Amino acid sequence: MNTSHHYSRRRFLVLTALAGAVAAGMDALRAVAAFAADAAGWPADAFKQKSEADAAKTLYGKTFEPSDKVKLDAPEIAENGAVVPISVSSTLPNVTSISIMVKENPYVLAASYKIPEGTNAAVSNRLKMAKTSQVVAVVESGGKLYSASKEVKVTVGGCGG
Amino acid sequence: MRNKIIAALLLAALPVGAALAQSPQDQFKAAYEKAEATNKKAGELRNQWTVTANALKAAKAAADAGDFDKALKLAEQAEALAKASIVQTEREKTAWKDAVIR
Amino acid sequence: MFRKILISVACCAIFANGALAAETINPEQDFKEFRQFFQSKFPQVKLEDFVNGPYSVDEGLRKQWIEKEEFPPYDFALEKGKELMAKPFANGKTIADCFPNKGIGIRQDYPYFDAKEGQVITLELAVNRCLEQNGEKPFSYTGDDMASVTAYMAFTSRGKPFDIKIPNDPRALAAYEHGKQYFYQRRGQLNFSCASCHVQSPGELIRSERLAPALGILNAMPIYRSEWGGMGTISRRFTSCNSQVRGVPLKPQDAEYRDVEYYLSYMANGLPIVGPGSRP
Amino acid sequence: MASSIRVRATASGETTEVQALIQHPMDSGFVKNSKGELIPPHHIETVQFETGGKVVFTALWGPAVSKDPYVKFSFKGGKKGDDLKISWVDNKGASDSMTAKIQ
Repeated sequence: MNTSHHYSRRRFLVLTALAGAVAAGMDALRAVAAFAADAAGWPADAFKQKSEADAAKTLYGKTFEPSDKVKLDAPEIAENGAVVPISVSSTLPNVTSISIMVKENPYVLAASYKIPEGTNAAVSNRLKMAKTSQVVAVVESGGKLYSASKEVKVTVGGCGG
Repeated sequence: MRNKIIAALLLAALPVGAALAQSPQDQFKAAYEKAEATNKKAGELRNQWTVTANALKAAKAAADAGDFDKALKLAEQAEALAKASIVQTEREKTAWKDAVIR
Repeated sequence: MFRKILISVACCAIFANGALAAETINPEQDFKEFRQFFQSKFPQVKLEDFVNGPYSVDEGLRKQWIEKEEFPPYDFALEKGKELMAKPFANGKTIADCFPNKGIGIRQDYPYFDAKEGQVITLELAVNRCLEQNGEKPFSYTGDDMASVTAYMAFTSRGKPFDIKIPNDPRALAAYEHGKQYFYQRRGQLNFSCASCHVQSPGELIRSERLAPALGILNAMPIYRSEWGGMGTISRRFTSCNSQVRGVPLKPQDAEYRDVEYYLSYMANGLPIVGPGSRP
Repeated sequence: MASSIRVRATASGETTEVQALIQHPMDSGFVKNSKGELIPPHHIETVQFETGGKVVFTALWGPAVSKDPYVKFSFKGGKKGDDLKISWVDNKGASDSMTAKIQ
């Protein structure tokens, strides 16, 4: 329903960004194009996947393996599925991205964060969980994917009635 | 002996006969009005139950759909609920004291 | 024990019910017993921690709460409340003008018994009276504006202990007693009283929710509830509690609700205001 | 109108810690309204944090991020008084941005 609207808006953004960049020279082109890619770069397909493996493949083009260097902090029992505090951090080097997936949600990918150089590999956020589920944190480090998971019990669901 | 049996049969048939005299629609209407009045009384006592109103609404919907058997049952249910809420109110006029922390 | 003997003596000596009723309206005695009850039920909980409701009795919940408090979801309500309090009415006055100290740091004094009117005045009632007296439209008692204004008032009163006074006025005592009665009376199809959940079963789970102890339960109001996905006033809390036990709620700020607030707030005297709070 | 964004950015030593809270319904598309109709999805898709002309953090959010979303991260560098710009775009094309000072 709103897709056409937001896509056209995105295209407009990209176009203006490019137009501005051409005027401002090559350095600016790279910077502004990157910005435009970010704003338009919401990975719609990844957010539609129903399994962690598919979401990782769509988002990163590869698979992940468990690592004790990925730390996932989530409650044993969520006080309410509508607001589940979840933190992910990692001691792995060169972390470029952190994603959080909730296995039992209608779409597994909940959030993904881009970690540029100089930003620490740690993020906290609050997510919705439809029911008790495995939560999987995926960290991209040195071009490879590592994961940690934990079960969070949800007694009051976050999807309402 | 035989007379007695006949009398018993007659007696047993009586309520059925009385019910037959009333159309299902009238029966529903009477039950619904009774339920509404009882729930109103519960309201005056400031202790209505949400389920009573729900049952009344469902009864009306069933009647509107022409299902008077169902409507009657629901109206009777509503009255029972309204009555129970009144009983609760009366009981709690004093029963609450037993629950107080001491 | 001593008190039971007193009552039985009273029963035997005086037959009139009125005398017995007069004997039982004893807020100070209630206060002591109420506090003692919760402290012996939860010996591990510090007295001033009861105001944190379910978080005072559940370690797992507490951790999530501390995490939420890092940037609490009621933050937007505080900002909005502050704005609403300073926003001029058509006549140039503001909500702040209606209150002592411009409404800052006064939460702990509400509700109070108004001797002139002979009734309990809550903070929510006072806010709407202020609006109406100045020709403004009152807020919905269960809506966001009321929650925001009372949230800001509570926030500026944090740490101040509840200071609810019951004057030696038979009408004030009657209001207190009505509130207590309402609190303990079972209602709704589920046949629950406020006390069934918050006195008999705090710390236990009902419909998967950890119940808050009645002691200090209003100190954190208004609250952002995850279940509501938004803010709720005391009015919202009372009416929704009634609906949850399948009872038809009274009108918000009905005299009986104000009496309940009077009773519960008095029970929390001395415990700090911590509102606005966040709850599951 | 008050901003939809609340930010706390604190520099201590080498790192700056950033916490942000954004007012947004984050409708998942799976919840029904009181009439029993599905509320269409309405959620933030991207949030970007920039300081010193550099993007320091980008959030890509789906409908499973909680209402009035919260995020916390930290980065090396940044000092008291620096500007931190936060901007978000949602799936309906709405957006907001604000600039906060690092404390």
